[in-house]
Amino acid sequence: MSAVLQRSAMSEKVALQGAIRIEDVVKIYDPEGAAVMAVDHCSLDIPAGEICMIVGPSGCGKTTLLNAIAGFHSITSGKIYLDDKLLCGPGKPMAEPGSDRIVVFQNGALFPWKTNLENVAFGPLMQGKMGKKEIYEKARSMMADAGLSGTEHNYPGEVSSGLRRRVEIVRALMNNPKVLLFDEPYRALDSLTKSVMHEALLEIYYKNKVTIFFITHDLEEAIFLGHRLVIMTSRPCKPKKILDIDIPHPRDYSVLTSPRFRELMDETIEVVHEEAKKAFAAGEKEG
Amino acid sequence: MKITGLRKTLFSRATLRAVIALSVFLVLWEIGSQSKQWLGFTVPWIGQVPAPTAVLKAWVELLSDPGYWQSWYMSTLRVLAGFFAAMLIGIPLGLFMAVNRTFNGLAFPSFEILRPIPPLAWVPASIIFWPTQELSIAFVTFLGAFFTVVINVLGGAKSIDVRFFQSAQSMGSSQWDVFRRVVLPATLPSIVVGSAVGMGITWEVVVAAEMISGGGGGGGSGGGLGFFIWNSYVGGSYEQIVVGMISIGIAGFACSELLRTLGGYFTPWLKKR
Amino acid sequence: MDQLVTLLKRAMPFQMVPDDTLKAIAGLAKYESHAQGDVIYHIGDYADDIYIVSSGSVQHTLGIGTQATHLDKTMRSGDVFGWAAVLENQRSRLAKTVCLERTELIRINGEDLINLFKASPALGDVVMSRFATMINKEFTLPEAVAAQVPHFTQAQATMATMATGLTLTMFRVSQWLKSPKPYLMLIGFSILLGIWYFTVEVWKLPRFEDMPGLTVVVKELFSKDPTYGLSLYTPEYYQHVWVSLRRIGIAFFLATILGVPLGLFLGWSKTFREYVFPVFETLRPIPILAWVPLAILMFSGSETPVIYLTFLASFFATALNTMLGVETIDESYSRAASCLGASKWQTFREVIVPGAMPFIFTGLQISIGVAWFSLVAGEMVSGQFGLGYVINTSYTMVRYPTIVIGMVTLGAVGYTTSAMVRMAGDYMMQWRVRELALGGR
Amino acid sequence: MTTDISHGLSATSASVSSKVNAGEITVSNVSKSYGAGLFTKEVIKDCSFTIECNKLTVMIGPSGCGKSTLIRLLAGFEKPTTGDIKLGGKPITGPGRDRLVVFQESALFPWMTTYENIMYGPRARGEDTQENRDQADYLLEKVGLTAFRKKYPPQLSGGMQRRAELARAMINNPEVMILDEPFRGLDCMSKELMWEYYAGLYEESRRTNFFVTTDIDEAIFLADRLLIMSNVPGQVRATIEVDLPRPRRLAFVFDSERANAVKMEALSLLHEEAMKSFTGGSKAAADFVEAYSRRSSKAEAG
Repeated sequence: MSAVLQRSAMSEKVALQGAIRIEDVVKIYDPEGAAVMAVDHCSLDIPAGEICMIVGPSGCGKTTLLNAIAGFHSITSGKIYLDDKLLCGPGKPMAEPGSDRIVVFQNGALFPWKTNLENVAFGPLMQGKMGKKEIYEKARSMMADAGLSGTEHNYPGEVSSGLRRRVEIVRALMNNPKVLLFDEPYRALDSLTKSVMHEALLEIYYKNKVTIFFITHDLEEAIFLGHRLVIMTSRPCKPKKILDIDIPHPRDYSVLTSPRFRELMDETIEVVHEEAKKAFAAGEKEG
Repeated sequence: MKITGLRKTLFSRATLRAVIALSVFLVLWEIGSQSKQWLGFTVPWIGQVPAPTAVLKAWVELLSDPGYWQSWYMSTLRVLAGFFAAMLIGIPLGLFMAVNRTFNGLAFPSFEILRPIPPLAWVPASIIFWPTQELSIAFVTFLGAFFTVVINVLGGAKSIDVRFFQSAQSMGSSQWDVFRRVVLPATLPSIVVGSAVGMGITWEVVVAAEMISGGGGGGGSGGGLGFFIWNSYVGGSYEQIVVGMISIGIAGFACSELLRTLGGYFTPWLKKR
Repeated sequence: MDQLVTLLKRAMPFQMVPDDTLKAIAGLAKYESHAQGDVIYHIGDYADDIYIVSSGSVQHTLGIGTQATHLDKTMRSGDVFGWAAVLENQRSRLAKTVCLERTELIRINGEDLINLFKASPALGDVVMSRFATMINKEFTLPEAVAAQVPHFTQAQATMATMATGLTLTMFRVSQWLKSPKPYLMLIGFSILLGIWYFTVEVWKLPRFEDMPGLTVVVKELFSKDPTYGLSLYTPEYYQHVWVSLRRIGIAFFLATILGVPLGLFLGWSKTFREYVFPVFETLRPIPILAWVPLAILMFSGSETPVIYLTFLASFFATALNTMLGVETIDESYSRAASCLGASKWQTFREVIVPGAMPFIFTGLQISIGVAWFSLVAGEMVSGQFGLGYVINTSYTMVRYPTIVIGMVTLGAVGYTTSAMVRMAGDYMMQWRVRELALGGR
Repeated sequence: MTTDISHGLSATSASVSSKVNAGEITVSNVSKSYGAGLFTKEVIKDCSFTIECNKLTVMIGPSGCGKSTLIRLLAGFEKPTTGDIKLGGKPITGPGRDRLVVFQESALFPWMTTYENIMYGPRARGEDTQENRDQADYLLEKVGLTAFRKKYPPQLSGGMQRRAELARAMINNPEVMILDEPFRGLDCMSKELMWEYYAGLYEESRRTNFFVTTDIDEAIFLADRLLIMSNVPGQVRATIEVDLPRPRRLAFVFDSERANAVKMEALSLLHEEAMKSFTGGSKAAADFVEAYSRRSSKAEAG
């Protein structure tokens, strides 16, 4: 019981943190002298505790933006802040990767050579801030909370892909991150599993209010999950339309057929398709 | 665009580092070999190896020696003979094993029993069996490449996606058509890989076989590069050993590269975008 | 009423239910209070209602008499129990439930609840799925509890798994025996040996008649007093095998402890690779056998050159494959590690090394193969003992049958060592074995 | 549940009595199991339905419910354990060009150019005629790949590969086209564009099409008839006639009340099935959900 209390107290504290400010970011790739602009003067403010959905055609440069925030890629110009702390900007083109911003990857990046429990415990073990026993206890209880009891000693390759995604999210939450960065995590799942995963994600979110930066090209997923929807232009990428989703949380899947949901779909589908067609015509490769 | 690309690779950091590393390697080698004269004591191991400068000198002298080129010619001939025999027998055998289940059940276990025996262990038996030295070397060379080629072809043909067969069937293909236009091209990449690896082994085997059997019937300078090395050792011209080693390295590398280029030409769909 | 609604909302399965439905559920609910020690139900009672704890606490006991065990979790305010009431095939209570203090409960008839949800299947599914998760959580928790329920005894469970494992193996064996494979294999072997026997010893074909025959070889191999001095009964035979094995062992060990780290660093550090790899690549195309004279020059004696040659062959294969292994590790693994706060060194230890493991073991398999290859060559050229030496001296001393004995032994020993490497790999990569077992059923 | 099946059957008998349609597939009481003895796994059990002539029938169900097995049976790559499948009244004995399968993910031959891939069928039958070559050119243009005719499949984007595959199937003029999640793995936006594209191709030819998917929106957008599969062992749980007007356009379809109603109906059925496979990991939970669904289906029947 006390563990639960502690966690909720912690999540409240965390909820005040995790605002991301992207200012005028430009990213130009230079493969063999041919400059390709991936991100074009992109500015975006994400308040703490918001689920911000980034929608755009594949290969438009959304992932570049995510990688810049996570600290995997440098940016050419502009600034990115996390709670007034400069992540990257002039003189510091690349952010340091850290456990305050954790990425959930497109194909999943659970270490296949570690059991689910070892995966979940990985972050704190590496950071060495807690005792080993304490870490494993916490890992067990967090897994139980997410309905993952009984799979602790399985390897990720042994459980279903839906379960794997849940383990990965729990692994991220173990570190009390301020921001979760999702890179199309449900892309490879079939649509039915996906809908179950969406609800599971929301359930976890209601318990741990972290800022979520979520990349997708599934409009339905975007409207169902997000507080706010940012539609990106086809390459180079910058916000084309930003839309508040005024469907109240908590949501469940009956939202999918509600009139307001359909209105929002109608409002955005044209904009999204315009960009998709541009990318489609250009024959962009996916991923 | 192309020229700037070339210039970029030529002057890139990686090339620079490679040049530095190789230079350092050569200098260390030189110092190690000359340690007796320069440092007053012999560095263990490397101290016994002829210095690069001496090797270069010996090589320049050899370039005008027809015997040296004869060795090249002999070895290349044996490699090609063994290699083509292996391809000629190995590819159909591998394909047949992949296609025909009965034959696979019949032949594969026997094949797997013979495979772990190193090709060189066949040398004496081969010398006893074949009437000429030349044939026995060619046979061992053939064995070296044969097992690799068969295993690669078989593996390649077995891993063809079943959907390819199914869609070919549902478009009304005959058996022969499926074999010719699906199995064969789908196996081609593994044939290329198998032959490149097989080529490498062939060179290894040729050198060893030439050393063990003491050169071809001609003896002396007619014995191929392996014999050239052995002869140099027996004759005490140690610089020539290293020249021989480098020559074989170049020959093996060139053959494998040639095969890869050829293979790339036959499998255009594997090229990057 | 509103109080009931608030209470229901706290219970996990109903958290997402809209208020008007909650009101309907509240309409079905009955409110009751119990004193400390009251028994709500016994094991085996008919299950009709599910319960939500309003205040106080209750405890479940599984098993009867000395076998009785308390469930770890004490149910408190907001917890739901008695879910057997909403199951169709499990309508009797599995546990005895007792109030630990003065307790207030809400009870809802399971049947009514189901009927209510049937009216709105969409909502019903959500609630039911939450129920399912909850049951999952509570009833997979304590192993001690599982041990009490007759069906799930730990020992029995293990037995059951073992039994299925055994039957599965038996099943596979019987399937294999039913298939034409084993018979074809035998026919294949007979053909191979038949050709050998007939061509050499019966028909005495030209060229073939010089070869050692099948019966001669077999007789020699099993003879207590071998004509040519080498059989399973002579100590020399085992001495040769031992010498070869020892050389392989030393060379393979050295190649592994030097080759694996080198390969790991080559793959991991770009700078290191750019400096070292060109030298590596320049030396690699030179066939190992071409090193023989130089090796004899460099190392005195006859033992070291042979080991050196064997080592060199293994080393290149191991290092190269390890490097390839590191290069093929998906970038997102090391990215995930850095996200989770792992330092560079920790990433190397926890991600790079295990990630490259499958390739390392492929490399080691190749490495042991080429080690035998060059060992034989080395032993044939120089060396005093060993299987390669046997083959070569048998030839020069015209003891032909022992050539074949040497070859067969080489094949068998070579196969065994590579099988051992494979088994070591399986042992170290349990995750892979289990994954593959799952996929390749 | 029984009512749903009989609904499907009554449709069958009605059309059978009038005439046997050339492109109609009837599946009656088909079961398929793999393995033997103790390890038998029944994937499809007593499954009956009809694929009506000149209609686009879409089958939807949770992953692993035996849809792909059913396709292998329809195509004739495998034989059912019991029951029979007939095309135009004749039993299906093996693969044939009257039923063409378009696979999930692309099964284009990577060693052939786009054009060679499209021409594979005619060439395999020795019909490399001018007429067929013209047809190939026409189809290339129709799917917008004229500029890519000499490219190899790995050089095409995912969407282009799927379009090439559609063209490769269509040049053979099959009586029935069978599509096994052909747009799986495409990103959502390319996928939606492919729906419009494919619907257009279908509306032009009006062949008998059988389309299998896990995507509810895809199913409703495309279907004339919607078959909903149950979890393993697979059976048709319900049939829904999707009477939306054609030609269909994305914005229009998703605006319509009728589409929304169909979606709601299908969703509630599917969610239940998905839940079953989702919670399949735990015995208790699986029992639980199964019990629940048994109750609700009983309620529907009664």
